[in-house]
Amino acid sequence: MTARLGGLLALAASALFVAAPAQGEEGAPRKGGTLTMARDSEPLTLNPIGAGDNGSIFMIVQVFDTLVETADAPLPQSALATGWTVSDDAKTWTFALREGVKFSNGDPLTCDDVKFSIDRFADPKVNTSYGGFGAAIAQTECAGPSSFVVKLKAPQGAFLDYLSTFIPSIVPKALYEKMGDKAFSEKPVGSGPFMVKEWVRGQRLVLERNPYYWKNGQPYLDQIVVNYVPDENTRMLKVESDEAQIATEVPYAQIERVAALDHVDVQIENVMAWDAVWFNSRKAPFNDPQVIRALNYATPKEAMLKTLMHGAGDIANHVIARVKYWDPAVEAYPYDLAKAKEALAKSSAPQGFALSCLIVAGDQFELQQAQILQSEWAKIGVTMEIQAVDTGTIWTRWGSGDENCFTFTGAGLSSDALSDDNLAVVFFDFTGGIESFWTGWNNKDAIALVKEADGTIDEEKRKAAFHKLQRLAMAEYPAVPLFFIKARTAVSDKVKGFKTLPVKWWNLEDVWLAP
Amino acid sequence: MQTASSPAPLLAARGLSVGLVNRHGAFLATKRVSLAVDRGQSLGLLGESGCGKSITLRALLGLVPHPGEIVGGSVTWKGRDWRSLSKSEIRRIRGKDIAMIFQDPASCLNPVFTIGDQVTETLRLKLSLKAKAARELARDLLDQVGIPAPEERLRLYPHQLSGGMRQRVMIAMAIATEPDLLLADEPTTALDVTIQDQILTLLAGLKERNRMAMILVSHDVGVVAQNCDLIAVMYAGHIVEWGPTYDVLRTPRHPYTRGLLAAIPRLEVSGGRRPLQTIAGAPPTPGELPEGCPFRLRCSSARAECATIPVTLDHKPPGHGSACPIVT
Amino acid sequence: MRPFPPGIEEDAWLRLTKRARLDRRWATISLYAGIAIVAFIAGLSAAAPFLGLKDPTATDLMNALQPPSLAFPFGTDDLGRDIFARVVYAGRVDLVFGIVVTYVSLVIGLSIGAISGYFGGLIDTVIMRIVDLVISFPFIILILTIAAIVGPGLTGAYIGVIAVSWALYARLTRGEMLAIRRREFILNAETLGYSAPRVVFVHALPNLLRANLVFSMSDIVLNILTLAALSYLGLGVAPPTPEWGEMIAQGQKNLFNAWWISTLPGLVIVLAGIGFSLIGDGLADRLDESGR
Amino acid sequence: MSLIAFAGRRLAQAIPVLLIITVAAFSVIHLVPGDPARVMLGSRATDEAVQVLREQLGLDKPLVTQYLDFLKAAMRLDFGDSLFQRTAIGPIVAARAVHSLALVAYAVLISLVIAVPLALLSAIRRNLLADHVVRALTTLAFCMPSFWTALLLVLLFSIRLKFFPTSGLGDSPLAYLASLTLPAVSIGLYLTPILLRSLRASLIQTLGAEFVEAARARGFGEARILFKHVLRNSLIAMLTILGINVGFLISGAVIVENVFSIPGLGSLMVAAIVQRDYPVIVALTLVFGVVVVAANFLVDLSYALLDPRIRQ
Repeated sequence: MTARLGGLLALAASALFVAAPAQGEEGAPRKGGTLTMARDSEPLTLNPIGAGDNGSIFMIVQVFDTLVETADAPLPQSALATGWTVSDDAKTWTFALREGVKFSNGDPLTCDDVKFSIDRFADPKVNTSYGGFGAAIAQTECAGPSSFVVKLKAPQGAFLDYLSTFIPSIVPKALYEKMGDKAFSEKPVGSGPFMVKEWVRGQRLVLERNPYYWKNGQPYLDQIVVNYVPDENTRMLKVESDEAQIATEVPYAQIERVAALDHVDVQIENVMAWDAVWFNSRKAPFNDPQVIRALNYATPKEAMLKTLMHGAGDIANHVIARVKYWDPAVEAYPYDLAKAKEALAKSSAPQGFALSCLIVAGDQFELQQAQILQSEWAKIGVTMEIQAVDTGTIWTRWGSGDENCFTFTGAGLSSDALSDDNLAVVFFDFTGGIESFWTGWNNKDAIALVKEADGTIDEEKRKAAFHKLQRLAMAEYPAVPLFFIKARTAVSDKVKGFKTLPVKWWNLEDVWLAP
Repeated sequence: MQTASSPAPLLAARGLSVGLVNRHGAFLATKRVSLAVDRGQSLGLLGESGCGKSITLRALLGLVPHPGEIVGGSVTWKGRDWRSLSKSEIRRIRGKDIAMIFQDPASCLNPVFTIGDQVTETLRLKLSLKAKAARELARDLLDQVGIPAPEERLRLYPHQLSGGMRQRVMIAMAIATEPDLLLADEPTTALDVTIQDQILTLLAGLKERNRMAMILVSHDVGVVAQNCDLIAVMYAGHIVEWGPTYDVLRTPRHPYTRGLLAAIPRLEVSGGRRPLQTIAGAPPTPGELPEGCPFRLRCSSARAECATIPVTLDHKPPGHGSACPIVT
Repeated sequence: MRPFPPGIEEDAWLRLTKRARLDRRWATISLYAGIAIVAFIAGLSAAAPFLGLKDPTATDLMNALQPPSLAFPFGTDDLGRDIFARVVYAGRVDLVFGIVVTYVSLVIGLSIGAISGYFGGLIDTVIMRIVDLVISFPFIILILTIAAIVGPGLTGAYIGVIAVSWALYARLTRGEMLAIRRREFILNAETLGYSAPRVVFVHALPNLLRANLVFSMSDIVLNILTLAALSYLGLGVAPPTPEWGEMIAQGQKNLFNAWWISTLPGLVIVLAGIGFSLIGDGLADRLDESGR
Repeated sequence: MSLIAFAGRRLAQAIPVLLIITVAAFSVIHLVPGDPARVMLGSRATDEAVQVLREQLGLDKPLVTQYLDFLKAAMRLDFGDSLFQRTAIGPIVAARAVHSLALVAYAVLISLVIAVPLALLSAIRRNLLADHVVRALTTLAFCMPSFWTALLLVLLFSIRLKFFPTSGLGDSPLAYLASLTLPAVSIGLYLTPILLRSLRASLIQTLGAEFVEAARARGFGEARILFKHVLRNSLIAMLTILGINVGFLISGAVIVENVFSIPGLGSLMVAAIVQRDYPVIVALTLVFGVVVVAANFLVDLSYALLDPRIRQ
């Protein structure tokens, strides 16, 4: 869903989400031109394996292709693989590779390259950041020049979703082995729509058209200059002054102002990011679902959404992001102090309690949010101390299991895959590695549901399992879900075909510039 | 007080009153001071520190430190009033016709320039000399004032010279332009006794050779006695006694002068440099400029009328004036 | 007033006395204006609980982002808190921080610097290298470390800033000490056989104090600004305690749609800054003259 | 003593200071809880994955070994790889150091151009209206939050007047200079009052010196006295203040760097600290130490040039 904001200023916040066709309304795409973007983050590496930050990921996907790609659809779409078949036991996947695809240096893309890349993806020693994504792969082979076979240890429900992420991007084997990890990370070669022309760390990444790109006539743009502009005010001024045509992460407070500019719109789109407050259920009273419920009822999400986020978000009815199997029918906790007090009275801490909550230092949004919670929760006798610590410390402290409460930058938590599995393992599976996101929530039913969904490729079964999991989490999980975050991007009128995907990145090969 | 026979003395001050500002407000540092010197003549201004003698000297050059100013009387140079001169004329006279040397040669030389730079700067500006000629003259001048190895000294910085040498440099700069008048503010006070003599002898020699007039400010009776034709004794901003050196020293008329002279042997015995007495009370403020004799509070001969008599110099013996009508 | 004595030009004298009065008055005006400004802010802050102000920490989302009005003289922030009340309460944190940090640093730095300058030699070399070290060590690492050890909040800021700013006083004092080391009154005191601590802390102290006191006035401002910078990085006071720097940082994202959130607290810092530097100027004039 | 010997002695004194700084930075940053591997992997990874990464990064070795490895490599000007940027630190820091130094040099230049004439005006018109106006305005500039000043400058000169780009760095020398102008002014506005105050104070002191009176008595013009004799004597105090501030300006430029998207050392330092990028932190500490030592050395050198007494 895309909302264009120009001229809609006078309307209420809900009107921001009036759907409008995102592309095609301006006639046929035009080729040529340079697009300048102002981004909030910069790449640290351009190597698909080893990247873990949005700054890197969103650029990597412009340079590389994957077997299946994520688009504005619930299911991965064919890309380097034109099609695939899966065996009845759901353990053998055979991909038909697209023929005639070349890397941006002109070398042909072969099944060897595919096997090399997928094997790296499957090796937890190599793929440290996202080891879980490829862990199900037992073996790969090239059954022919254009037939690639993957054998799994066990059926994996999210297999295709994981293949559509940036991690199993197809890299040229020979070149990669020649250049080595480090050099390839600096000057990578892929088969994606763009190739790296220049990378000045701390300043900009310049991408130019890959002349060998397989999608017919695409990409439209000759060149993309991606400037790193960390300051949000400056980023907005960049589009305002037309030094850039796209600026990411419009600050909430400026949505109305930027949208009111003549030549700029603010696109507000759903992505798989969310915000919540987490509690440590190993510690009393957070082991008591009544306490969590009380806090949920005592949180004025509606008002927070309006004042802090200027309406650009949705109240969360799930403790993780709104991903593929999200059930809209589950009810979010309403703001109801009476119910909150009632729940607290029934709980193990009827008189209220004190807690201290970790937040990221220097993040004004989180600070404001925490202060609202502080002042609201005080109304039911919960006194909260806010501890702002830097990002370097916050994971270690939260991971130690000694803290009460934790909240992380809203934009910082998002799903990299199109289905719920990854988030479900991290947040609900106590045995999954980090003890349910270090909340210590050890719920047998939840673990069983995660495993059940993961072990099948039957869409209906998966859906049913995740729906159950959502209801269970909303009732029992030690967290106060707050909002589903939306992407807010300032886009110049000249830019056509731009769209933020649910995974938060963009298929820039679809973008063109109007004269 | 100045001799009527010289119609236009080289430099004359008439009724000069200088106002200064300190943290308590404005006050008069000198009060109706009149004095004059002629070509070749030397005048000694004698008095305790703080009596206004140094400020008188500066006022003569128009150098009253801001925010002070001359609030009464006039200074004339060769018959022309300072006030009628333009700024550039004044600048031309300063350093060329009238030169000045100061008490502390260490702080009168700019620490960051070499001796050569500073001497030649004066020469180039005041005598319009080219760099090379200035350099040569500078060397000659240092030689003249008795600085050995002048060529090397020119390359040195002030802090690399001894006090005596620095004062010689100051003198060299002062006499470079063969001024008509040299103002010397305690030129030897900061120096060792042996150096003092050398400097004074040097000054006396130069004075003779160039027929230069000199006003020498000092608190040291001996220094003034040796070097000056005339003496003016200052007390609390007033000149209280004035006359030829010989007369004043032999037959002091004002009680203050008498006290001053009487104190010398005792000072030598005790070895200290303690002033006679301190002056009680604060300096006079505008509305209450004290009338009468300023010395009356410390004067053994003081009488009731001392509080009302104006401070004016008489000329009982011609050419030897005193401001005390009581003691004669 | 009695008539002017003969020989004095009335207008020249009047001009001079006027100038004298003005000169003195500027120093005095500067000092008292500075004291008045600081006292005003400090007084207001001290009396904050009795002024009938709104609760500075109470959020009121219905009244968020109100521009300055009669009800909210400085407007409200995006949590609907009254900025005026916050500014006044913040003074308690900022002024106390500025003053305490400055004078604790002054006492430490003055003692160490005086010792360094008085004894010279190895002690001096060692102390001055430590000072170099402290001055060149990246401040932010220090602050983060301290915050990690003592926990986030004001305590860390106090320790961190003092840990660094004593070094400037030490350097300043050492310079002054070297300058007076050979002066007569010190030599006299030594001749009379006074102990070194007595010479340093009794005889030299007044002279050392002068430069330090004048510098301390601008240092107070600097320390308040440092606290503001720490708040910007999220390492300042623990929320929701209001603090000027935290308010300014908070308003940054609202600069375009609610200028008052950071501008008005910013102006208060400017006002306090002007107040302290006026005191510094007046003090410099006074101490300077009495030393003359 | 010759200037070279003077320089040599200063450098010899600086080396232990620099060594101690790196040791201090290294040990201190390890006191702070936090783990780069965990920061890199964030919420996604299991503790085993974090452990694997720690081994890959060499973080499992004892601290002393890590430090000595760093030191050995640093001797060869090899600072190792950034844990985060996965590339050699040397070139990253060098590229940023160029921008930082250019920025601070430009800012110092701007401050001097503003501060020196204003300080002269202030000193000769001491306690008069001009003096008060100058001091009030600079105090104002000093206390204004820097992002605020910076944004104001951008709004006026970039958006309204379109003189300079809003942010980023230009490629050609002229464009580079243009893009550094507003950031340099932002820093300069902070630095100016500091320099102005110290220069004014020492000018007033020098103006009262006897050699100034002697120069007047010699009939020198006021302009010559002021610019030749007084200014040179007074610059020393200001240079000291400048020397103390240079290191602080470079690391403290982080807010201005952020607003203007300038990749300088300040923002790298903050990022490295937040990410616990230990090798970068230690390398930067060393660089800052060198910059501070070098700045103070330059100050001492200019003392020696300005004031012959120091050379003794």
